Amino acid sequence: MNITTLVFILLSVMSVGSAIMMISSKSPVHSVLWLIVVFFAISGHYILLNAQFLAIVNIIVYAGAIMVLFLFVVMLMNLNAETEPIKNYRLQLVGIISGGALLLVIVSAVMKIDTEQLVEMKVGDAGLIKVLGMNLFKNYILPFEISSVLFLSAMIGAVVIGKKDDEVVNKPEN
Amino acid sequence: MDIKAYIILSLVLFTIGIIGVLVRRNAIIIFMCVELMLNAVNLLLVAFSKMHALSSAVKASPGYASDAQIFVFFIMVVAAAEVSVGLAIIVMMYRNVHTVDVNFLNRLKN
Amino acid sequence: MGNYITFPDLLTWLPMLAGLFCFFVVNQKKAKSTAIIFSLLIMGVSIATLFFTNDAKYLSYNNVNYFWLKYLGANYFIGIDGMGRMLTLLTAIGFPLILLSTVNQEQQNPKAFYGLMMFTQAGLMGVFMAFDALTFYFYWELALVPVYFLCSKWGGERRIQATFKFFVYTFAGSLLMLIAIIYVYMHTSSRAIEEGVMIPHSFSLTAFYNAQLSVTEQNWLFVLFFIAFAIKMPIFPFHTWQPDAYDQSPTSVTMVLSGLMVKMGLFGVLRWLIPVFPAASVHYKNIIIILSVIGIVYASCIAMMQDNIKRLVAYSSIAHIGLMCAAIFSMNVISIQGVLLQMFDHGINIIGMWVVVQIIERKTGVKKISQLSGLAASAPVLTILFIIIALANIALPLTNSFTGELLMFTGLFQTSIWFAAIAGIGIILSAVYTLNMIQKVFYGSVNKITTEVKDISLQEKLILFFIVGIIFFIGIYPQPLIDLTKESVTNILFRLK
Amino acid sequence: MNNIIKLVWLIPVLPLIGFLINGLGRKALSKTLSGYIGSAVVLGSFVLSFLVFLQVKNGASATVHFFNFIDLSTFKIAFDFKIDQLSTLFLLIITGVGFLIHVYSTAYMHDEEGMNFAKYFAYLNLFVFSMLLLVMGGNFVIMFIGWEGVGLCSYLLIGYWYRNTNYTDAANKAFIMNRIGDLGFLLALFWLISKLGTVQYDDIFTTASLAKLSAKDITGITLLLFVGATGKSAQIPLFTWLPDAMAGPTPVSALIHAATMVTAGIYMIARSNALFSLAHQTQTIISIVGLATALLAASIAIKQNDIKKVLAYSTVSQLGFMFVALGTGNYVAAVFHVLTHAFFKALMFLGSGSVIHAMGGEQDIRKMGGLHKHMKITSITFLIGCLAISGIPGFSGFFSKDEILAGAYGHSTLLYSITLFAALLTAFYMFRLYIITFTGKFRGTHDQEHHLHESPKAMTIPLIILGILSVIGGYVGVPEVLGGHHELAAYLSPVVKSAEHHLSHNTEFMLMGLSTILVVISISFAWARFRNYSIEGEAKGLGSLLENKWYVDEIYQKIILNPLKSISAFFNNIIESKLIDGAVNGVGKMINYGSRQLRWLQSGQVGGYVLLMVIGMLILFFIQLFL
Amino acid sequence: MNALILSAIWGLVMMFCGVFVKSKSIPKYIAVLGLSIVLISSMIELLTKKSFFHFGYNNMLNTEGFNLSFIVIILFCTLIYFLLTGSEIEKVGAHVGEYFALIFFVLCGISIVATFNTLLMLFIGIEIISIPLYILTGSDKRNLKSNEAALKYFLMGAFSTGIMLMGIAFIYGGNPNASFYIDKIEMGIGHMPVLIAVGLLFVLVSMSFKVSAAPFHFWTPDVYDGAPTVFTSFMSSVVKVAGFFAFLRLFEHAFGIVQDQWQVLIVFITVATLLIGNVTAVFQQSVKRMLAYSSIAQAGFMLLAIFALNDKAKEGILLYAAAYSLASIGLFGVLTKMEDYTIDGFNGLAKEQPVLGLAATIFLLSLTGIPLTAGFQSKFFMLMAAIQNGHHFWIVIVAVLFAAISAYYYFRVIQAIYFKEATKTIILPHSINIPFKIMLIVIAALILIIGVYPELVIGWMYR
Repeated sequence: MNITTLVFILLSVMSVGSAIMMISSKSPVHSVLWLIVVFFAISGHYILLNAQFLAIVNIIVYAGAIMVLFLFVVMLMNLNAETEPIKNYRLQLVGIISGGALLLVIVSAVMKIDTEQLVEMKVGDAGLIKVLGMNLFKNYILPFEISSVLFLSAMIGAVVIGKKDDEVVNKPEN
Repeated sequence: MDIKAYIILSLVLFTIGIIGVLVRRNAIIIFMCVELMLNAVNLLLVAFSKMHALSSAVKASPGYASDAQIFVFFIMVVAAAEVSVGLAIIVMMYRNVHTVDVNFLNRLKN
Repeated sequence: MGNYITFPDLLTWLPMLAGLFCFFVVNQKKAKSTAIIFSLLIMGVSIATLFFTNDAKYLSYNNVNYFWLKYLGANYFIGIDGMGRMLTLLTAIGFPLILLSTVNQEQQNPKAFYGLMMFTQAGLMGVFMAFDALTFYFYWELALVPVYFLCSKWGGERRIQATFKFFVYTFAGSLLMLIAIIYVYMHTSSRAIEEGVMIPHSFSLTAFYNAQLSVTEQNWLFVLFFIAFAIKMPIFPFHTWQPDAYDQSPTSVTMVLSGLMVKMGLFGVLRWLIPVFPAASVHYKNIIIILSVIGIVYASCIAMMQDNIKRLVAYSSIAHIGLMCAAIFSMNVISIQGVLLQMFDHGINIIGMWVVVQIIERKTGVKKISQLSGLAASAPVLTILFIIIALANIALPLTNSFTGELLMFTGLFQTSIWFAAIAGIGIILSAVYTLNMIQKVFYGSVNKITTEVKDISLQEKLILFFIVGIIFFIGIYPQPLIDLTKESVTNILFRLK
Repeated sequence: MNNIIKLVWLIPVLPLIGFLINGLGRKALSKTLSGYIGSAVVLGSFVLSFLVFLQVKNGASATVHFFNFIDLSTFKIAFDFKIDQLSTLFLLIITGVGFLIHVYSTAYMHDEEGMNFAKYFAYLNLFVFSMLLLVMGGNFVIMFIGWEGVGLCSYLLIGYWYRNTNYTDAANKAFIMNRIGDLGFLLALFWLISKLGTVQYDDIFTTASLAKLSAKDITGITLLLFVGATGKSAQIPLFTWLPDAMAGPTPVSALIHAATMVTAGIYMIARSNALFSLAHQTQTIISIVGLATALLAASIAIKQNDIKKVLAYSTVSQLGFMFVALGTGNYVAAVFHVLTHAFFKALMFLGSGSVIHAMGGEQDIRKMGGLHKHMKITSITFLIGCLAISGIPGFSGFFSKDEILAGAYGHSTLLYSITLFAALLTAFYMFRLYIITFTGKFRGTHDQEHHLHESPKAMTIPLIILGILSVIGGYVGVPEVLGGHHELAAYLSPVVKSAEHHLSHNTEFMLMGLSTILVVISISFAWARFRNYSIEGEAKGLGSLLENKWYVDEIYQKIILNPLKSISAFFNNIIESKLIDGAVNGVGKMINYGSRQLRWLQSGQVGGYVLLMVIGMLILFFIQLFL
Repeated sequence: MNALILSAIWGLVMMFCGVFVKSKSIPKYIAVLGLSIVLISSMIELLTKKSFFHFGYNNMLNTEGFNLSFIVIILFCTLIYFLLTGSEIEKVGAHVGEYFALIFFVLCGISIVATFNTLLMLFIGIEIISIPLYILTGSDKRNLKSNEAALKYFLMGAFSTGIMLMGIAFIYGGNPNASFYIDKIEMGIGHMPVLIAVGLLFVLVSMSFKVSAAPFHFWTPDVYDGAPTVFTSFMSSVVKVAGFFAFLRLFEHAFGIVQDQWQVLIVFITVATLLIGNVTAVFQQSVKRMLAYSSIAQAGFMLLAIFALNDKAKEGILLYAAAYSLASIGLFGVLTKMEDYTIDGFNGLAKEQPVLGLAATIFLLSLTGIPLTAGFQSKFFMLMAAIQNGHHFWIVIVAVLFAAISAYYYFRVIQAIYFKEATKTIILPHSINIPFKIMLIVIAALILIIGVYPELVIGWMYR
């Protein structure tokens, strides 16, 4: 077992473990924190795969921006373990079983591949910022520009939905 | 590394996300689970891109191998946009009913 | 094709125009007379077509054919051959009769009523003239939808459910037919429509005749087509929509349904089903004849049990249609000729029956046989005319149905003596229920309900005399009708070889 | 010749015209006028028929073609008249007897109000028209047109007094029973068409085309034709309508239910003799059925008390005799008996009509008696009828009946003896009727007695004429053994080929003698039994069985009508509403039910939705990856 | 290209309009103007095959006639939608300009998914469609139903996005060309590679979700019911059809050659969709909810196009786009005028408002698929496509039998409109303005015209 494999296993255990913790912890704040751990682990994977740019972006965007936003909302709403709605046990079990079954089905199908395809670890220029930048601004200029529309609409959404203008009326049933 | 390891890893993460969606009732947590699913995808995409980087056909032009990573980049972009809208919706709901339980609002059924 | 207006054009567009006229142009009071005038005009046109029967010479007057959906190879193709000529004539005669006989009934919102009636006529005309499967299907449904509205709006108290059953039933059937049409279409051969432009498939009748279908394909396509037609006719056991619909519809619509619309099913079998699937027709013929024959006896038995005069006529109609269906599937010259004759005759007779039923219902306000008695004393003319029509309905010699039934039975006999014999029980049973009904309604002494009844008015007399006149004319001299349709029979049977 | 033949279309058309005038103008016409018109047209037909008869009696015959009724290039039905000896003979009977009865009716129906009176004559004329079509038709289809036509007229006339439900019941029964027979006829017709492709007599009754038929075909066709005949001619099992048909006015009974319509079956079989002669099994069946009918009806007639019912059963019985003759191949005898029977039975019916007229509508013989004093002409003519039907030598019935008996003897002794027995019964019940009605004391009310009178001339003259005919009618067929030439046989020979019976003259004499003696004994017995008739109590045993007509109607009710009704009820209540409609509505209900159940999937909870989605995914993955 | 860029630009214009224009009714006219421009420019592009904008987009979009004609149809239907119910949008809330802007962004997204050539563009397009829709669904902030619908829609939509991305990842992984271009996916010989198969399944599931095919349809009734009616109209018509177009485009170009390997899945989904949509719709009492279920049922029919994947299917989807959108828009337009959304609420409508009654009837007839309406033609082409495909013939029979069932619930409304008497407790719309009526008549006329002459629609794709 070389060091790469060891790191891989370590990161994997970390990400899976904290993911499980994320969905199982009672307090939403803990969940957010565990999720941040997952993201860090995944960033670790990226580094292992020599995708430096993504590793950084992942931490900045996800762990930094998005999760902070989450945390912020959770705090704002003052959610904690006591206010957390709990599903009944049986439904949880059904959920876990069906999710597990899905995993089982897909994994057992994927495992049928005979050929062993390797992943380039630690080396390679595909994930380097230069290559990515060239590619992004040469070939992917259109989606890059178009995603501005996405942000525009998200912005409008925040305005339309977030702006408080009327009090709630419980409209009669139609 | 064998690609299968990455596939399994991201599938496991993905499934944990799905299970999370299934077992939790807190809208924020569910949303976080979705984010987890997206991250699993990201990881898989990067792994695949590095796998393809090894194949002879792709080696000639490194741009191809980085396509997947650009895709991941776009996923993050979209996720960011989605989060802003999603949290706005959740906040709106919280403002109206003071809970984030997805089962609380249950007027629309049958 | 020239640029002049042809007969098929007139026969479809005139009623459509009349419908639009009734809907949008005239006022409520004039709608009725507009519809009647138009229907008489159409009758005139239809009679005129009888003088242009030489297709070689008058082909261009009798056909309309132009591209409709070019990419599909669907043409708007309507034309009149012998069979179509006869049935359009029946439709054209039927409608003025129906409208005139119900002229005294006040409809609410007559504009819509007569507009829809005229649309129905257009649909019927189109069905009888279509030479292109898609055109056929279009008109087939066009005839259905107005009837749905007519029944649901102006019918009896349970009209909505009854009509709805009728609608869904027929609609499902015709969708199945649509599938079969498409399937056959996919197996037609390509043809060139103009220089260098090939159309992969075609909906035209001839293309359908030449479609490349294996025997198994034919067999199940046949079933799909047949269900649509069987529901429309209707034959046992697809008939349950019918008594309800006849009972609940306004009488004039019932007349259209029973006198003209059921002919669509029979016509479909003759024009589309048998010629397109000759092998399957032979394959299924016995099953269908058995069904029909069972239906004859079955419907007759039920007719005997009916106390509602409208339901009685409805079930008697099922029995008659069963016989026609059985005769069609005997598939010989005599039987099919008989069916063609009978299609016309049955149309006239059943309209006559309804005219009388409608008069009785209007004059007495009841339709229960058990509540009526002794009408012969208070309305002798009505009685006599009705007896003639009823006897024509049970095929007494020298009335129109006799020749038709004689030929049908002759043809049926050639398939098997047993079919003819069991179907023949229907002849006896038809006498039983018809005579019972006559006895109970017209004979006996008058009761409270019937004592005030006045005999029919001059106008009603004229209508009924006209019907009786047709009954006797065709009964004594059916040859003109036979000559008209002879060629169609030959064409149908030619496909079977 | 040709001139007359060209005019034959007038023979049926004249009554048709009469029908139309009377029918359409029934409001405008006075009673006298419509009576005159009705009778005159029939007279006209009679005259024409007679002229035709003069032509054809020398052996000429013709088929007159008018137009093609149905013409499919492969198959034709022509509208033809066949003018030959057989049809002409029937023409004479129909128009002749028919005319007399029309005349009689003018008086008999005088009490009817104007419109109904005209209606009556219209129907009567229509009947004559139909009957003429029946006998003149040049093919089976035209015959069938007449065949159903007479059934219709019979229906209309039986139900003439439509207010009475019993009468209209009888009318329905008559029509329906006839229709059952008609179905047999039709099936035979179809069989012929499918085998020979034609319905024309001239084409069918040739050796060449008959040879095309297999033995099975012939048996089948003849049997079915015979079924048709049993309907029209009231044989077992379709005879019960005839007695009920007496609900109609009496002249109608005379014309339709005695003289003409009911003989249509005999006419048809005689017409098809070429076919029937080839079918020996059928012939046996015919004679057995005929014989059984003759016996059964005769036995019932013994205990009937309604004057017309007795005559009706006697008619059935006499028709049975005719079928025995047909069954033994003795077609001429059958036709001969039709002729004589037409005379004497019409006579007796009209006589009974006269009696009823006098009694003010009373038909029960128990309430009559001693009428001879009051109405001599009626009584005497009725007696002539009785003598004729009983087969007293010298009267017409003797010759015809004797011929039938001789034929039966030639066939088998057993057949002969039973037939003879039936003949004896005939004599017995006829004289019972006569004696109870016309002799003894009057048993009715005083009022009735006061009104008793002889009928008007219009009624008695036909009686007298028919009486004369009942006597002399038989002389057209005096057998050789009595020194005659049997002119009828000779006359019919071009059409009808009877089986030859080679009975020696001695045997024939012996048979005649035997039957005569027995008949006389039988009559005497009746005289002894009913001379001092008084109303009897309830009959018991066989008597009650006979009085109730062997319970045939009740049996039919039990074994045919009731099951039919139950089946219909079953169809209507169970199969139609529960099964078929139930299935159709069931589909609707099922969808509705499914709709209500499926709604629960839509729980409104995101977790539930996602769970279902995941399960859906699971299924899809499983299908795709492992199946 | 024209549509994509111009609608994005006009979305921006509308956004500013929302900021600077205070009047509530003006944005509608600006939107109609803008949409007309977009429509005309797209038509010009379709006819001349030249775009106004030239820059290298690396072949990520495919502006062939078929795709453009679809865009034109969509834009046209949206224009009709604006004209008919533009004034209803004003009533939803305060942010009129923003609503229009969001709709323009959706159109931008639709023009992406109609022309995408790479999975990336598909993904981005779908997101550009979805995100504004989440917002529009929740735009009636005061209404808890709207809140609930938005939340459900958002959570499930995000979930399905995740699934779709997983699918894309697998497809990428299984593709030796290492490309996201849909026509550069290698299927190998014989069975397709397992990775691609798994990816295909994920993508199939998420596309089924987008087009609300069973068993991934659960969001549809709730969201359509909860969203403001005027936006439901847009979502259930134009957007839904666009989803199908993307579905068809993806599966035709990416997986068309191995259709025999996944067709049975489509059969499964189609039958389930038809069953659930039609059967559940039967029991609905609210017309709005019934229409939601009926949209699932119609989706079942549209799935036949994916099932068939041939020329007729393409023609059919165009026809369906036009026919279904027009009828839905019209019907929802009528619905916005109703006080009471239950079926009984329609009682006696024909007497009170004959034009509304007649138009609604025509729309319902079209949805049922009665001949001479556009709805028939679209169903007809779908059936034709499915039969031409030649496999699993029985699915066609199932489809038409369910179509017959659909008559049941559509006709219940017709029955209410025409054959039932209005009860006093139900308030029928009183004053309907003339332009609205005219628009209804125009839509009805269009439906009839397309019903008689469908080449009006499908003729575009052969230009």
